[in-house]
Amino acid sequence: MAELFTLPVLFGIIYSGIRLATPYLYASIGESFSQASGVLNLGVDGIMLMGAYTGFYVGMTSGSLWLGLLAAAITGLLMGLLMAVISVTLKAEQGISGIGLQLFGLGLSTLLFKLTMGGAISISGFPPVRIPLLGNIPYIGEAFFNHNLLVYFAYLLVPIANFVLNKTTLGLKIRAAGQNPQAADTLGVNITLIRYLTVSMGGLMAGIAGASLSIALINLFQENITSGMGFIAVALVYFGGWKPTGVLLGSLLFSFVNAFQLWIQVKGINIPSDFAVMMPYVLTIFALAFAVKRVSAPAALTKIFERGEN
Amino acid sequence: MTETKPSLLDQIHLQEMRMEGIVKKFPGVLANDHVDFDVHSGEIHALLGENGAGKSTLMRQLYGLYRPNEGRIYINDKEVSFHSPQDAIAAGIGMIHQHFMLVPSLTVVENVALGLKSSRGPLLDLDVVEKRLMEISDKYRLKVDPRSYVWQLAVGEQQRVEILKALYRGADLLILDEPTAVLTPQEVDEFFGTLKQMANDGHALIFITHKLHEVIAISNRITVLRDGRVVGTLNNDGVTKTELAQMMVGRPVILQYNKNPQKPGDARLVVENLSVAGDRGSDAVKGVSFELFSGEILGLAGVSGNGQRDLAEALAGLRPVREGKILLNGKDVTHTSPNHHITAGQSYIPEERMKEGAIKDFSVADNIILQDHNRPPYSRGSFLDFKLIDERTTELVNQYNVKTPSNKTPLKNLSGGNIQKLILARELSRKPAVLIASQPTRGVDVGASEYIHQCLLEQRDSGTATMLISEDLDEIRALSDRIAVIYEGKIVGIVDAATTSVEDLGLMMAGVLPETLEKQTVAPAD
Amino acid sequence: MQEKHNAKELLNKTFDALLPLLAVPLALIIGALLLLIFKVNPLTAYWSLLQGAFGSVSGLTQTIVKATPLLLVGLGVCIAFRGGIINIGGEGQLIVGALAATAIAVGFPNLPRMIILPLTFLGAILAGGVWGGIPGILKSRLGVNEILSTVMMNAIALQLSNYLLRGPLIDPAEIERGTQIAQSALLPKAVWLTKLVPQTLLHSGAIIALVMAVLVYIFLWRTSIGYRIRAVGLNPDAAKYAGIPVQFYQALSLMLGGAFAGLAGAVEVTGVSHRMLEGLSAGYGFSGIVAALFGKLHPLGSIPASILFGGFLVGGRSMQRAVQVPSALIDTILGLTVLFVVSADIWSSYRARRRLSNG
Amino acid sequence: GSTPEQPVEIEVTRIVAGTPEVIMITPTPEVVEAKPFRVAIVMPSSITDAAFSQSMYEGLLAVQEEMGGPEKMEIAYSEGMFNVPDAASAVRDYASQGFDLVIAHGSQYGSSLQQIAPEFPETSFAWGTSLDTFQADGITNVFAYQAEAQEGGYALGVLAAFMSKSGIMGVCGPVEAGDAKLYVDGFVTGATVQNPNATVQKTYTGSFSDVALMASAAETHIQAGADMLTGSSQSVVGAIGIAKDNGAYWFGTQWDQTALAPETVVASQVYDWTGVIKDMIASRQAGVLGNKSYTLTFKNGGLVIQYNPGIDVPADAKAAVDAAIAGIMDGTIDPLKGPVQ
Ligand SMILES: Nc1ncnc2c1ncn2[C@@H]1O[C@H](COP(=O)(O)OP(=O)(O)OP(=O)(O)O)[C@@H](O)[C@H]1O
Ligand SMILES: Nc1ncnc2c1ncn2[C@@H]1O[C@H](COP(=O)(O)OP(=O)(O)OP(=O)(O)O)[C@@H](O)[C@H]1O
Ligand SMILES: [Mg+2]
Ligand SMILES: [Mg+2]
Repeated sequence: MAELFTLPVLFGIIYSGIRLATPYLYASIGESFSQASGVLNLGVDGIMLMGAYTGFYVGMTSGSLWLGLLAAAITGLLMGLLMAVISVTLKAEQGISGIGLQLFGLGLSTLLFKLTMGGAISISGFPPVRIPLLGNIPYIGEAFFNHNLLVYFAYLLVPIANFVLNKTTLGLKIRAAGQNPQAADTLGVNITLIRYLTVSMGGLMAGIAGASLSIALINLFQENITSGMGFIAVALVYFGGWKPTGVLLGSLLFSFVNAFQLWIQVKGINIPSDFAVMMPYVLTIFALAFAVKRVSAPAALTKIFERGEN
Repeated sequence: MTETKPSLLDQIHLQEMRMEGIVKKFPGVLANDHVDFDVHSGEIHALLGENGAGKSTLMRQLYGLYRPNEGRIYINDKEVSFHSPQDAIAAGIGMIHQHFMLVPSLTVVENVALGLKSSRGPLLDLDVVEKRLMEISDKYRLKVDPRSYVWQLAVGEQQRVEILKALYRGADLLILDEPTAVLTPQEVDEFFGTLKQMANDGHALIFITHKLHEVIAISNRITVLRDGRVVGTLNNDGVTKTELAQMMVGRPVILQYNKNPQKPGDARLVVENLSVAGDRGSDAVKGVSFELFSGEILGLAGVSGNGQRDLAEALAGLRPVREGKILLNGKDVTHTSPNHHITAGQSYIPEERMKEGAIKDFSVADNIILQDHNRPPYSRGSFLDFKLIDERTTELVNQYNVKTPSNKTPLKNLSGGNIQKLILARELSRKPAVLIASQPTRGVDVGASEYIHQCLLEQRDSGTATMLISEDLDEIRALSDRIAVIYEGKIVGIVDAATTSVEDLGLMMAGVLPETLEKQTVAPAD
Repeated sequence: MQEKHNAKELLNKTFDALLPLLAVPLALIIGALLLLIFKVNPLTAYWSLLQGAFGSVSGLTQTIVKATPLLLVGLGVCIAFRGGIINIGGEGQLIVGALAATAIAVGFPNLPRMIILPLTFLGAILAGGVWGGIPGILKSRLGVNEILSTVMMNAIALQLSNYLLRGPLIDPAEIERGTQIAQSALLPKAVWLTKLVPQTLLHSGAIIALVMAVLVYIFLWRTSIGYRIRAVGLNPDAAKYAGIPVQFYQALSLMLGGAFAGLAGAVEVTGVSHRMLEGLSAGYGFSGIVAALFGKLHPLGSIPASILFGGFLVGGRSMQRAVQVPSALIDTILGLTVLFVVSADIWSSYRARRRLSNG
Repeated sequence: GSTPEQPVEIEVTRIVAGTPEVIMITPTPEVVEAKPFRVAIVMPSSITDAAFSQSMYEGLLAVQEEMGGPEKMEIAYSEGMFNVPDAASAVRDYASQGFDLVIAHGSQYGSSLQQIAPEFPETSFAWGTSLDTFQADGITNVFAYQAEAQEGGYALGVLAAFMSKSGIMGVCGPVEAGDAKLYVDGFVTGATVQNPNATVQKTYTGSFSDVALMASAAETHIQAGADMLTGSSQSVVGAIGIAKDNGAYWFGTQWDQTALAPETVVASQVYDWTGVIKDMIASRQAGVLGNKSYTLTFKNGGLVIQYNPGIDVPADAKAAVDAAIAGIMDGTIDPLKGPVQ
């Protein structure tokens, strides 16, 4: 056990945890906007897969990772828009639309993968960028300041999202749309527009989350590359209490524990690997139950908005 | 689009609004049947009608919340068509809704700022909004704490926020759907001052209320709706309450009650030194003690937000008691669940009954058995007896004159007043030993109010111990045997209803102790 | 007159219920374009889908076999949703149910059927109930949102299953042979569910599921407990006011949801695979939600919805075999179908509203 | 893949006989009838998984080409059959459609096959990885096959230890069972025999498909000092990407993974099922419907170490590997225990 409490291990966990949290951050922050406005999008996983595929394929064929990222973002946006049409305009039950979207994204990304690539190929993704000076601090530099751009962006997103949600008129409209859309509607807030905006932006971020896997972290595409990460991302939104900082906390906790359990295995500590793999899931529940201040969900979450009904 | 007007004295653009031949259908209901209605700048036009007559529906069409099935709306003689409130707001229309349109998780300022154009472009300018809000709030004496969350506010305070929201936006035409239902008489007086000032400034006002004296006090013209049709529009010169009531209901309405002499019995509810934490953390009820006897109505008077709601909720077992004791029918129910209170013979008509007192997606019949679904005779061996439930529902619906297409209709399709009546029917028919009735006639039309009052008196005569919580002093005085006045969570005093003047009650509601009032007006508290 | 009116209403209601199904062809048309990309004649493909799902005794029985766990999970979803709880933990609850059934059945190989069979099922129901009950209690006691906890509990159940199937529950024969396949021993014949049609997979689990659907219907709409669950789901404030212990019923509805998924697990091991295997849950936890929601969260509505969905799964597989397209194409079409069907819902509610306001 | 041109030696293990016998088979089975030989395969992951499923599917394709294309041999496949009952119904379906040979390509399918095979006595079935043809139940139409994954594991372990500068190697496994476990155990043995001071770290992700976690596992290994990585299952693609980014080397198994990362994959143990497939076809045509089991080994050419031509492997390292392979072939090395004293 003692071999786990060394500086290299500690900073190793931090380094891996920071990377591992990246896709969750993109997806969960996007999803928290969508949920804050009242739409539960369970299809994040499917959107991530489509983002991962298009990001990779466009990045690979064009030779430009930025173009790949753009393609992933657009794909995500379109998938988000599809979710918005279905759940906002066509007023479909949100839970089931999300599951449909997930199936669709899983199927289509695999299909396109087989059609265009046949099998997995790896590319060189976004390279690590060492931040001057800070990056040279022993241990700390490696763990915190030697990541690729998409990782930095993910963390930059937290204060930005926080700002948008709390300091802008748009943020106020979003929160109102999720809490009492009828009231916001009577003040001239266009609920439909707001929800379209958040759900498609959520989609866009999920698309980027997928791309962060395929062109920045793992640098290849394989069918079902997310393996259910999108569902965890949705869960982390609940952990974070619909606040970007909360989501950050949840993503980091989940990822750090995941990194930690891998070290337990690497160091040959004698517990069944299955229990090690279980750890992040168990601890996330525990943390929410006993350590984190819980917030109740937006009152109108999953509810269909009908004008005038209250 | 929703530009803030710098002052109420700004130029008025909307000179006249006219609705012609408005028809609105809902499933099974013709809510508006070829309604003509108009209002012009500088006028207060009252809209009157029984519950479910179609007033709110008509106004919602004017505000772009519903589209009419037929008919036209003209503004300054130009036909308009509103697809959303945004369009209506743009045309200079504002509306204070009958159901609060507030976001509970946001602060008062945030609620006001919502949907407004900010002076800082995309960024919020809450400090600017707050400053201006405080100006308006001072000017019209509508006191609120701008930084509190709306969920922390009492109903009356929430209503003030609604009014402030509309004033802030300075609409040319302001629709007020029962704005006074939750205001105290003093607040109403001040509020009327505001309305008159607005009318003088050239605003057009549409005013909906069930209180006939208010209609007579404030309006220039009165339109009466019945069953979706206009019964008539008259000028407010010399009309009497009785005439109006008759127009609305289609029959004469008694506006006075004959109260039988009281036959007090045993103490049904004993409250000792009760303290209850409020939503804001500190104690909302502070060491309250009183007794409630069989066969009496004890009125609880007070300005909204002085702990009435917290006290009522604690008595019903819905809010944890911090200190003290509640004895119900001799049983200590202090720290027990609502079910214990119900089983011990208590009925509770909550203030926010639309939210708490009924399940809108359940049918009328399902709502009748809300507390008693697991007790005989409605359920036997945990199976529900539908035939009996249906019979019982029909009986109550007829007895209390609830307008509903059928017993199976979802409650949400009934008009608010009818929902109220149904809840009252349920609570009263449970033959409670103790009844806590919070604002039982708020939002109810005169006919129904009259009926509800009679029911309360009948219950009293048959021995029920009733606590009547109301901000309507007339109602309190008309029905109560004794009146307790609550101020800042404490009972200022308990006085005799018959011998205490409105003025003294008003003073007590402001925290003046009965001992310091002039001797001859104070009745001995028992 | 009244009767005629009722008949018309029934006709209308049936039409409304079937209206979303008109969306299926639309989804299939888009699927057809995908098929054309793979140079496959869509008509051949869809014919094999239909044929595979409903066109033969073996297809039809397989469809019902698939529909069985979907319906059982879906019933649990119905109860939980009615109680205001979104249960996406069906996958994990089904797995622990199957594990418990396996452990009990393998643990007592010599007990008579009359004893061991109910015991096996009871164990599975209890295990599933616990797996649903934990998030339930976490929600009611500690306010932990059920979406988070059920997603996490799915992953935990999966790892638990991995552990048990490689360790305590592994088939001793696997160790002996050294093959170490992660599967349990074959269950004693005493717990095998009866085959309904010889030479097919159809087993009596289908009857259990049907009976359960009726029981859940009665439970939710005819009993006071069902009333309470629905009241809590629709308006917790009013339920609390009515003296209903809201938190208890929230936890209960999630626990019952879990119990049904656990039962589905038991039915899978005793009716289909006769042993616990990796991958047994096969996504039923999620497809069950789809089935329940297709069925309008109504236990009886879930019956045709499960059969439809089960048919899609079975037919999709046989279409894949018949025209040799990647299985992902089937997932795509299935996803599209779900999306189209939910989107079409608006038309039936629109029709209903129009009818009401005209009549 | 590698399709040996010479006759392939296939080790056929008859459970009854107890001792393996070696038979010679001709490369191309004679196809007498005009109608094609029909093979169906049901597999847990996909035909492009760069691992177990792909190895068998490509083997089929190679044999098909050798036999003269789709007119001579028809191949049907069902992929993504992680759920065993689904796989069982696919197997049943193929059998009832009259396929000659139905391959259930996953050890988890065994018990289903045991039930299905007797129902279709005219059809040949095959499954793996296992050696059990259910002969004990009187079943005669089932072939079984397995790969001695530990052999290649040992050889690659030797190579990795030879090339490692840090002496630390990382293994990324899905779950601790079956084929994956055998491979890992062989790798550990080979590495520690080559370098007694070597450390081999192991991680398991608990999933065959969790690519991202597999990537993190690889990352952790590298942080812990590993410069040589290996692993098995379709999810290792994630680990390969990480190895590439960090300049570590990768050793593949089940399928030639060079194409995934040409500058990273040093060598792969490739399962070459063509010999097995051809013998099953030939046996069937000779009237033997099953009851034979096959093992892929170095000796019979079923296992091949495929080097990445793009990476310079020192000659002495290659020599060490060759020595290890030779030792395994002549029995002087037990891939799970090391050199036999
Ligand atoms: N959204 C709706 N759906 C169905 N029916 C409705 C709806 N809104 C109102 N109604 C019905 O239309 C009729 C008129 O309702 P409306 O709310 O306009 O009455 P009102 O005059 O405002 O009554 P109150 O005095 O109770 O507020 C009622 O019978 C009501 O049941
Ligand atoms: N939250 C509340 N607390 C106290 N009283 C309320 C509340 N909501 C509504 N009421 C009162 O109940 C009365 C009846 O409701 P109302 O007439 O609004 O229903 P309605 O207008 O028919 O409904 P709808 O607006 O759906 O047509 C209202 O006058 C209002 O004063
Ligand atoms: Mg109204
Ligand atoms: Mg109304």
